Amino acid sequence: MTEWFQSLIGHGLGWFVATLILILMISLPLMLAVAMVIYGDRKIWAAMALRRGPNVVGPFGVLQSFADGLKVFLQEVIIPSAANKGLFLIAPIITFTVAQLAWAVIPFGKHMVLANINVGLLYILAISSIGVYGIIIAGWASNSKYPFYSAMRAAAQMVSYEVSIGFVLVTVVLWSGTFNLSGIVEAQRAHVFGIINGFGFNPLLFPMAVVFLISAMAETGRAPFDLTEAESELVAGYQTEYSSMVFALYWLGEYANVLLMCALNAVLFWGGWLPPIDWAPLYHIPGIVWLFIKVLAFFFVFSWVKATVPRYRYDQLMRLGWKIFLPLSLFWVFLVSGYLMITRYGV
Amino acid sequence: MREKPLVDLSQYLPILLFLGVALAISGAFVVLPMIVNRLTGTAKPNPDKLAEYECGFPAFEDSRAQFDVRFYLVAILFIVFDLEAAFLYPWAVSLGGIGLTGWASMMLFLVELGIGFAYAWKKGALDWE
Amino acid sequence: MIGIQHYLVVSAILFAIGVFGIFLNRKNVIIILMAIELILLSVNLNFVAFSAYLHDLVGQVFAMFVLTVAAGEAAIGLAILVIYFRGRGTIAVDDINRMKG
Amino acid sequence: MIQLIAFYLFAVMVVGSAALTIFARNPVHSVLWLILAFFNAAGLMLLAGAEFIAMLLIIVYVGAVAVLFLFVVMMLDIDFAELRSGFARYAPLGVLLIVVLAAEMIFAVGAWSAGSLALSQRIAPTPDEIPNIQALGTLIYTRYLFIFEAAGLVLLVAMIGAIVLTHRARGGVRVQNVWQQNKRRPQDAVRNINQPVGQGVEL
Repeated sequence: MTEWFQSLIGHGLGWFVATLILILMISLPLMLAVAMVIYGDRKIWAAMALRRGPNVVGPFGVLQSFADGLKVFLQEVIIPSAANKGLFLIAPIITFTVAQLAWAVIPFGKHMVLANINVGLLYILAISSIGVYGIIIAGWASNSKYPFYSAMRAAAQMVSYEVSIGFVLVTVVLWSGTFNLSGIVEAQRAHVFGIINGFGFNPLLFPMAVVFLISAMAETGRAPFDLTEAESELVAGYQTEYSSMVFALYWLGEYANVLLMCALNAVLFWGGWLPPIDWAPLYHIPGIVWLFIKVLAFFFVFSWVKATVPRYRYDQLMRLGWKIFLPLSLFWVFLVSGYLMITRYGV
Repeated sequence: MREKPLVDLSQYLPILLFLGVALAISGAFVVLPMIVNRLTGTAKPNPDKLAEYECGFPAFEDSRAQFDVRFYLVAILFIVFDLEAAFLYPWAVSLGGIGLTGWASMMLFLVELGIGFAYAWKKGALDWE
Repeated sequence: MIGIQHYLVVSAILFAIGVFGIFLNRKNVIIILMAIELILLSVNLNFVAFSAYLHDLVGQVFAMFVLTVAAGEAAIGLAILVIYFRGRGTIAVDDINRMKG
Repeated sequence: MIQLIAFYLFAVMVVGSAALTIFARNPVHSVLWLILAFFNAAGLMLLAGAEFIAMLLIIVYVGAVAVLFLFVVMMLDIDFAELRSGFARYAPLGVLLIVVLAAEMIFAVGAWSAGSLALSQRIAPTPDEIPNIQALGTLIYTRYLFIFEAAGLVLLVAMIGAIVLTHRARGGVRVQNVWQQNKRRPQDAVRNINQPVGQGVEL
């Protein structure tokens, strides 16, 4: 596509237009996907509680999210008089920008990646570490008690689980030998018994896949780790003072992050755009379809957990992060690297 | 600085562009409703609406005057372990080239940090109630 | 084309701002710590610029170590600040010379 | 061309936000400007080709150190207006010092241009074919092994120091012992008795 545009309107401009279209091809479908996924979440949740869920707007209520979006869009933006106005509005912008930006390095298929950088995984870590600020700034700029407590809790929670996520990523990188996400996916081809694609099927890495999945839930603040918006204690968390579309941005950002974490689970442990089995006919189905199936499967797991598992207490949350996942993943780094030293590098 | 750049910077350019687009989209989501508010006349602020959330009465105390040192300790421990992970990243990709020495040196590093972790655990710095 | 001079000028300005910040906010330890971070940042920038200019990786290796030390310094500095504040209820540096014994 | 624009963008932003860091009235704004400065400095480093250091700068500084700063600034209830009282008094001295410093640095740059810094003095030439991060790895864990272990010790000291300084054991705290809870079985806690009619329960 880039070449076609370049032949049409010159080298630089052609590249610019083509890249812009690619970016919009990620960004806009992402928002659409988030809208649908919110609807899906509510439907799954309702089904597990033997309810109907949204079923009025459109067939089976599929347009519910759009109706909600239109509603919040027309609502009044309330900026509390005690708030720091500038920061109050910047915070949701940060959250949503960051939620989109991380998708730049996710490979949707072979060569289907916007920015094929060497340190893709580190880029995602860096971007997600900026995400904390959207929450801290929101809590502080609201200048209200509950958002502030909630933001501090959220920041401590995200930070705690980022530690174990970092170590889990090291075990993946040890095996793949690269930080490039496409490279990581390629390294999973025929990984187990020369036929199954995906690190997650490797018994040595499977525990880390589980740790990563649970940490991802904690990192995105999903149930059972949604202490930041534990209604009984903190009203609506750091979003308490927000209203209208500005509030909805946090929703969009949260679900975009959930989708990102699902995609990362798929890419890092379950073969990304590769089919589960390294068998030629399966490659006729485009890679992006495989990736979407995996992402949706993980999203179902997220919803399922949200519907069934009771909320953690804060001390339990911290204990899980610091006293179980951290030592476990650290020990696993030792284990995996030792195994590779013996088998692959022949010491 | 030199003819051939060290990394393929052209791969980073889309990210810069994406940053601009994402900022524009999120900014639009914040600014547009405010404009729409003005136009449709839904913006009717009044002092009670603009007050910060509290259970029906004015807030008693300054909302930012609470300090729990454990949050601070968590942040410090996070810095340390983040840096530890930062040292693990280049090690993980170069494990093939650095041999047993490199592996053993990292294990020593992990033991050093493990001592600190054990100390934190023993002191109860990781405990919450 | 960007040369090494460009980077040196930027990091020199950054360094100067950092030092100026220490002088300007002599009472406020938090800003002083931030100014120190700025100074270390300018050092890192220099390391990286020379590393790129000389096509030599050592600069980046040391930038990494500087990063480590800077993080440790911030952690301990803020720890001292916190306990000092708990004891006195202020963080004015002028009084810190009373912190004897 | 694009590189040049990007460089000037990042350079102006880094200098501007650094200046705002030290001039901002509200220390929370200071920290946020500092974060912006780090972010743009990472961009500069990326332009110089140090992609790993650039990412590390964001992960460590923006993701960890600045969070710590924000925690401290937000949670300590400090009277910042009082702390700014010496602002004007120290400014002249500061300006003087900066002028001297800047002059020195300009002289230094001049002297360096005249001197020689030969490419032959390189210690570890950057390899062309392997990625930046891998090349760094092979260097750190072999040649700079001792500094690496020393960095580990620095981190250890930072961790222990922070705990010693700030941690206070609280009295009267009841911590959940999950292991003990999970170990507990029904037969340890529950006793089935066949209660005869007309007698009280003996515990």
